[in-house]
Amino acid sequence: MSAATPALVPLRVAAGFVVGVALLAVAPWILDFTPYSHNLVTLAFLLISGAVAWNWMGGFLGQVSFGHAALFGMGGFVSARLLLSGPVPAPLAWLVGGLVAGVFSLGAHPALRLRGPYFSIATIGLGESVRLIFTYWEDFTGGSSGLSLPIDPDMKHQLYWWGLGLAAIVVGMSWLMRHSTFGLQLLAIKADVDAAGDVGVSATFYQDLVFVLSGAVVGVSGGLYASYFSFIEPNDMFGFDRSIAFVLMTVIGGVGTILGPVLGAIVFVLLRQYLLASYPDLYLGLYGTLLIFIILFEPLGLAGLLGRLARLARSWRAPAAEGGTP
Amino acid sequence: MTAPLLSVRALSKSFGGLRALDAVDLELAAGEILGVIGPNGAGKTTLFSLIAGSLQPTSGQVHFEGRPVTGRAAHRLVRGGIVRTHQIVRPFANLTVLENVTVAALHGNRRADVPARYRAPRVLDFVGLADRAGQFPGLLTLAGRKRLELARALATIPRVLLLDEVIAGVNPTEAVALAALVRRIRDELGTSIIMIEHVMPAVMSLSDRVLVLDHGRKIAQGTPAEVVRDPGVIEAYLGTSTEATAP
Amino acid sequence: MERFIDLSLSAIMLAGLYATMAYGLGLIYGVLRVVNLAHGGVIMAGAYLGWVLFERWGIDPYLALPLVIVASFGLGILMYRLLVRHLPRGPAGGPASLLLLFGTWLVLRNVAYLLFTGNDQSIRTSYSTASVPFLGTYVSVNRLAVLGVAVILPILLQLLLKKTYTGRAIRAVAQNADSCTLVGVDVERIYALTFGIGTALAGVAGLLSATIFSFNPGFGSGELLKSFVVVVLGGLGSILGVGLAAFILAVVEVFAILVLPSYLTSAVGFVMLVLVLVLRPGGLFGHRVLG
Amino acid sequence: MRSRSTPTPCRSALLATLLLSLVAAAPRAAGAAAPTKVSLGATLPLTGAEARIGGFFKEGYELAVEEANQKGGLTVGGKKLPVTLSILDDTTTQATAVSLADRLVNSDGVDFLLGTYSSHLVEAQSTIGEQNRIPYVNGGGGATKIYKRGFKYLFGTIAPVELLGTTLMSWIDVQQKAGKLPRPAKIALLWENTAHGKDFRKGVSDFAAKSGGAYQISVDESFPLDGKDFSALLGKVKAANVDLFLADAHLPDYITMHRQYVAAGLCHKVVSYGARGSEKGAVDALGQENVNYVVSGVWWSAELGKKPGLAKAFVELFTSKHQGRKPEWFQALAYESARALFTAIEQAGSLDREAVRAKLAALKIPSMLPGGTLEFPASMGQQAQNPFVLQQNLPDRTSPIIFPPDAATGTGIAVNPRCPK
Amino acid sequence: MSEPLLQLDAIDVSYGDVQVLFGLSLEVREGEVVTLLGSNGAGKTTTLRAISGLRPPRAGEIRYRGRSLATIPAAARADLGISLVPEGRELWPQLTVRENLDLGAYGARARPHAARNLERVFAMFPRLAERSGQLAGSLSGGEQQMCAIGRALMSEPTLLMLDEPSLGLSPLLVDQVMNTISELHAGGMTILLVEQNLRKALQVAQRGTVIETGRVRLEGTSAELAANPEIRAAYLGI
Repeated sequence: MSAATPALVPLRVAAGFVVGVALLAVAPWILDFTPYSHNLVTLAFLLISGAVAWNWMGGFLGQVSFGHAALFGMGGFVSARLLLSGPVPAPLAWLVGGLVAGVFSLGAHPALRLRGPYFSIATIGLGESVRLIFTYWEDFTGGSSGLSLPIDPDMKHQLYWWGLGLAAIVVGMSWLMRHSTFGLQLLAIKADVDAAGDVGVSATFYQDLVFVLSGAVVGVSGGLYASYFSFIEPNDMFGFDRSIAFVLMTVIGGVGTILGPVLGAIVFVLLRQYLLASYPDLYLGLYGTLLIFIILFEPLGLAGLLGRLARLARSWRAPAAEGGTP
Repeated sequence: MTAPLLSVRALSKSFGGLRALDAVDLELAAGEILGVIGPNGAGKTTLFSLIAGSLQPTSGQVHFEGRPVTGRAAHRLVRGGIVRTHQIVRPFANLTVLENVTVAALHGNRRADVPARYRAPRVLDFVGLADRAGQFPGLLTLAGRKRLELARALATIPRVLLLDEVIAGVNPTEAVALAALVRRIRDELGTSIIMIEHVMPAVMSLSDRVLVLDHGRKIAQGTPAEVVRDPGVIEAYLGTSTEATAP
Repeated sequence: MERFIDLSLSAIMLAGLYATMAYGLGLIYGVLRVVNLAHGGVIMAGAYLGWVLFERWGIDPYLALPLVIVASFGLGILMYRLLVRHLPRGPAGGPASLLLLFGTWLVLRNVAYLLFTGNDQSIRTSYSTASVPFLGTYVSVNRLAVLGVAVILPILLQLLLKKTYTGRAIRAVAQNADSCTLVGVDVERIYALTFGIGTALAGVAGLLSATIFSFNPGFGSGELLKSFVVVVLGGLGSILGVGLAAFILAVVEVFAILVLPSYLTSAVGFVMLVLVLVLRPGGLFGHRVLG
Repeated sequence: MRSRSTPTPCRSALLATLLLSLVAAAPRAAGAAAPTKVSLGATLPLTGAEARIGGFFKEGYELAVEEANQKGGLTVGGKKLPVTLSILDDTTTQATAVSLADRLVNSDGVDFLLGTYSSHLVEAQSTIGEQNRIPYVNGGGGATKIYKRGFKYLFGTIAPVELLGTTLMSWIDVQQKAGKLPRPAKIALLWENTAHGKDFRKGVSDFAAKSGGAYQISVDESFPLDGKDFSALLGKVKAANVDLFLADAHLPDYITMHRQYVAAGLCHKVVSYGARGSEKGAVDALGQENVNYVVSGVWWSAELGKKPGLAKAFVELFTSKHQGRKPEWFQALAYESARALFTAIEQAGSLDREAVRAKLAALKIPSMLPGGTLEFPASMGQQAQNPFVLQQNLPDRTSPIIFPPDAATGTGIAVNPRCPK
Repeated sequence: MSEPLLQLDAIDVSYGDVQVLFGLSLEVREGEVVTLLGSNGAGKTTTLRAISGLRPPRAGEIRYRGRSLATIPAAARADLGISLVPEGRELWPQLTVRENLDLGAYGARARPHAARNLERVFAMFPRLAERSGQLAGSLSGGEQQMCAIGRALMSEPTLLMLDEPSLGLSPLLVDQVMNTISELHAGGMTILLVEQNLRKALQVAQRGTVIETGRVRLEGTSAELAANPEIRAAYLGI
């Protein structure tokens, strides 16, 4: 991120972003959330952070990871251990969890030279070995019986704003990444590693950097998640299903877009909850069908769909309506 | 001539048993255009890949500004000032034209500290793509994409530019324009150029010297006029005429 | 010594099981370059089909093999024609194909829940627990039969691939599809056929698994993960490599119990997967495309 | 500058707000108007790994509710109120179990929660009860760890798995003292790596440690859930040449492992798979001859219904509803959990959560569970401590209770007669 | 004069948005050897791919024995007797030589005659017979070229198209390949040859067409073309 350039963040965007976050921050009072809605939205925030961070790797860099649960679990267990060890402020514990997960993710460095499905398969292997080892590692993770944190209803309530804050920071980072020269280089690596090298982009450096960033954010969200549920267990935290969830959220929302993972995570939480409660017999199938349709008909996911609708609406409106987007 | 900017000594590369490049020497002076020609499969692109660091040589050395750079990684060579283009243009399809150039402008010659965002539009202007800045490369014509490839290379502020068939494949009008652009790069930016080219009129008119490869070996070197008179070259290009091959 | 014989026999039996699970995944990857994430779902479907045939009509699972092969072959053709064919080819299609087939798996699982509920089922034949004495120990008859199938399948497959025009066309398509078109091979048809055969192999694996394990609609993820390991070790797309890799994985897992707690022996496979990918991306036996 | 229409965060935030406000539109929990019914909620693993048992628990819960409603409902403050129960599928995943319980409490407005099945789900889900101060009665979370967190709203009708290990060892001890088993006896202890398995292991190994050398644990290994191959592990058992084979596994692993056990020609003087052994599914999958003499320890058995009493009534009620199928401990614990909650509600005379919680904490009612009384002792974290009963499968297809003596309906056979010599 | 065997009528061919052929027309009559000349990127390979169906034209028509090929998929064209030896041979490297050849006879028309044709190919290239069990990928460049030609011959072609068969071969082998082409021609086969070795090509062909950036620049008999200084200019840039 070398260049200080004119108006990296246009005022309109910044203002809109701040207003949006502020609206969400006061939403629980304005909309009179039930505790259930409050909790569900909190969960959505946590997953938004994870999905957006996954997207930095999978979407911006093109390294599709099927092993992010390892980082999520790492963050969760490190912060849970810290919280259990004594009077550590929760935010500090989450942060440390994130840092450890970030460093931990460098363990996948050797896999970075693999491309396409090979990388994905390697991450599956990494994720599964981490799961088995941590489930066995009783002293750290409590083994298969997991770790319980003290129940603190206030904490769960406050997590709404912590989660919102994290999501806001992460989405903001995503925007900055995508619109800065940093993001350009990531996309260049995604498009063609060799050609990127030919113009001087050092792929491994950026891949490692994004891996660490992504791992750290996913780790922090794992820490928040641990506080949210008050009970975590390695088979669940490190599980393959969780790794797949990161991929699903992003793909449903739109890989490589800024808005996509956000929408994907919201849909993932809400739609799943809705289907589970309303169509318990069919939810798997409906979910699978949705996935199939998105892959076949809208590769950019919901974000792509919205973009299409927006273009359609714009073409209907008078052409004078709006200039180019910033 | 003073000490060469780039010198290549006995550079060889084997793939399995096949000797793709066999002890090739070359020197490039500052501000020179060196044409590299030869039939398909002569080893021209391999030569480029070895100089630009995309491939590791089996033996031989490359010196740049008097220092050895043999086998250095491509992205480090770019920062030193050696950059290549590809025969098959490889724009980053997911980036706009301007973004493609900006990425390249971030790197390259360390001595150039003009901010990338500032430099990229100027480079686009130089290659004549200023009006396409916001488009995706997929919408450009082949000639447009070749210009983009050039712009990307130029954005790194190279001292040595390796051009792999930038002119081939476009229509004659565009070819003339591209050739003119290559000349301007040398004349106005002072960049030294090695170009592989099949479009003979272009090579012959642009090059100060021409190097001819065949089957991985250097078979001739000299001014364009010398080279086209060389019987070995004629044979390599047009085939042997000595005896009939009737059944 | 006796312990060594015990462990070796266990490894061989386990290798047979792993190999049957992995052939289909390997074949489809080798030819279409698609990682069939629905593999686990088809294994589950094969298990249920075998169970229905056995419970309803009393057809012995080994006699049911042809039926299961035909049915899952059909399922594979259907999946190819309806879904896989529309995927973008090449590396860009990677994550898309993974998720598309994962979606298919979810649908298959749902269908199984609707048809069979979540109860655990299993196939018990008269020989389920029978065993024969061998070198001072006992070998399960059923596992021996599975091993037999695991050995016969690649031989049949290899015969198909080597001796018939269609089989050669399958291998040729894997190596260079355009050249196939030039000699008159309908590449799309070959792709569909290959996907069908790969799916049929998964169905067989499911049927055989059903004679060993109890299963429910969620069955198949463990099988899928093991198959991954085997196929990667074997070099993504070599049938004999898959067989050998299954053997190596089984040996490593089984003998790991001498030095590791039992729980961690299956982690060894995944660690091997990562190491092989990083150190020898072509698999243990070099990269070959259905050679 | 950019011609693309990447949605900006400005729009994205607004959109997200919009989407999230849809959630907020969810109906609020009903107010404090006079109650017209008692509404209960539960999630159960109806799909996923524990789907089979989830289905059994559902039968138990539903039977209890039906029975209560047939009597006109629960008498609350002098009025008969009908009972409703909404059961959601938690897909055997923790996050879903938690958020669906949250939904039941905070969106659907249920008055009380019944628990889900399996320790890890209960441990995760019970936090919702605690956070919302709503009584949570479960029969599916047996790990002692769950009850050591000092939760006030959590009640378990399921005795600790540790006790299963202890009970099993007590019977073995009786046999050893009678000279039927060697002293010291060598044990192979295999346990699934879950909270359940760990407790079982603790029960057995604590007993062995206190036995003064009467028992020696020669193999002590865990294995992953849904393991694919146990041959190497069984090989280790074989090499160790043990007398007693004590394992703890869930049903699919029991079937896989025992098939391999039989095929490998193994045989031990005592064979047990913890709670597994007498269920019909296992007998079907393994064959009667192969499960003979397997000793299992369960929280409840239909055998208890052979003597007149509450158990008998329950067995009759259940069999008449389910075409002659006999209940197993799953349905019994589910039923008892619901019944305990009903009793507490009637005793409290209101739907007030605190009042019901207090009544549950003080509850002491006659029960069909072994021991005859159900209570939630505070000293044990409100986990019932009813003893286990041991059953043994016999060649005549019965599985009489062989231990403890006061509940026994048959006598145990200590040295497995199937083994040669 | 009889109807030409192959007729290209003003075809346009594009790769995505890049148009490579612009209204190209060409004729090949039965029993002829025609060579297609031009510098790299002129569109020679694309022309052959259009005829074989791998890259169908966007406009214009290709007729074979007077029938339009527009509706005939690429895979069915081998059965009509159209066969291409692609540039760079494009063998199946991990199939044996024998398997490569056998697959050449995949089409329904050629399959019954596979044994006879195999004998002919082996007679023509004894080297292949020696190496029949070896993987095609392990052959030398010249042997690979023989194998590729052999594979094409296995389909009993009426029209054989060869794309730069001398590419990467030593002069000796180039002569051998050219001899083979002459032999095939003597046996009555119609041949369309793309070759960068201009003199060799004009020696074996009766007629030639020079194309430049997707358009025909020159046409004539081999003798006419060989004498035309314009060709030398086009190739050497003087």
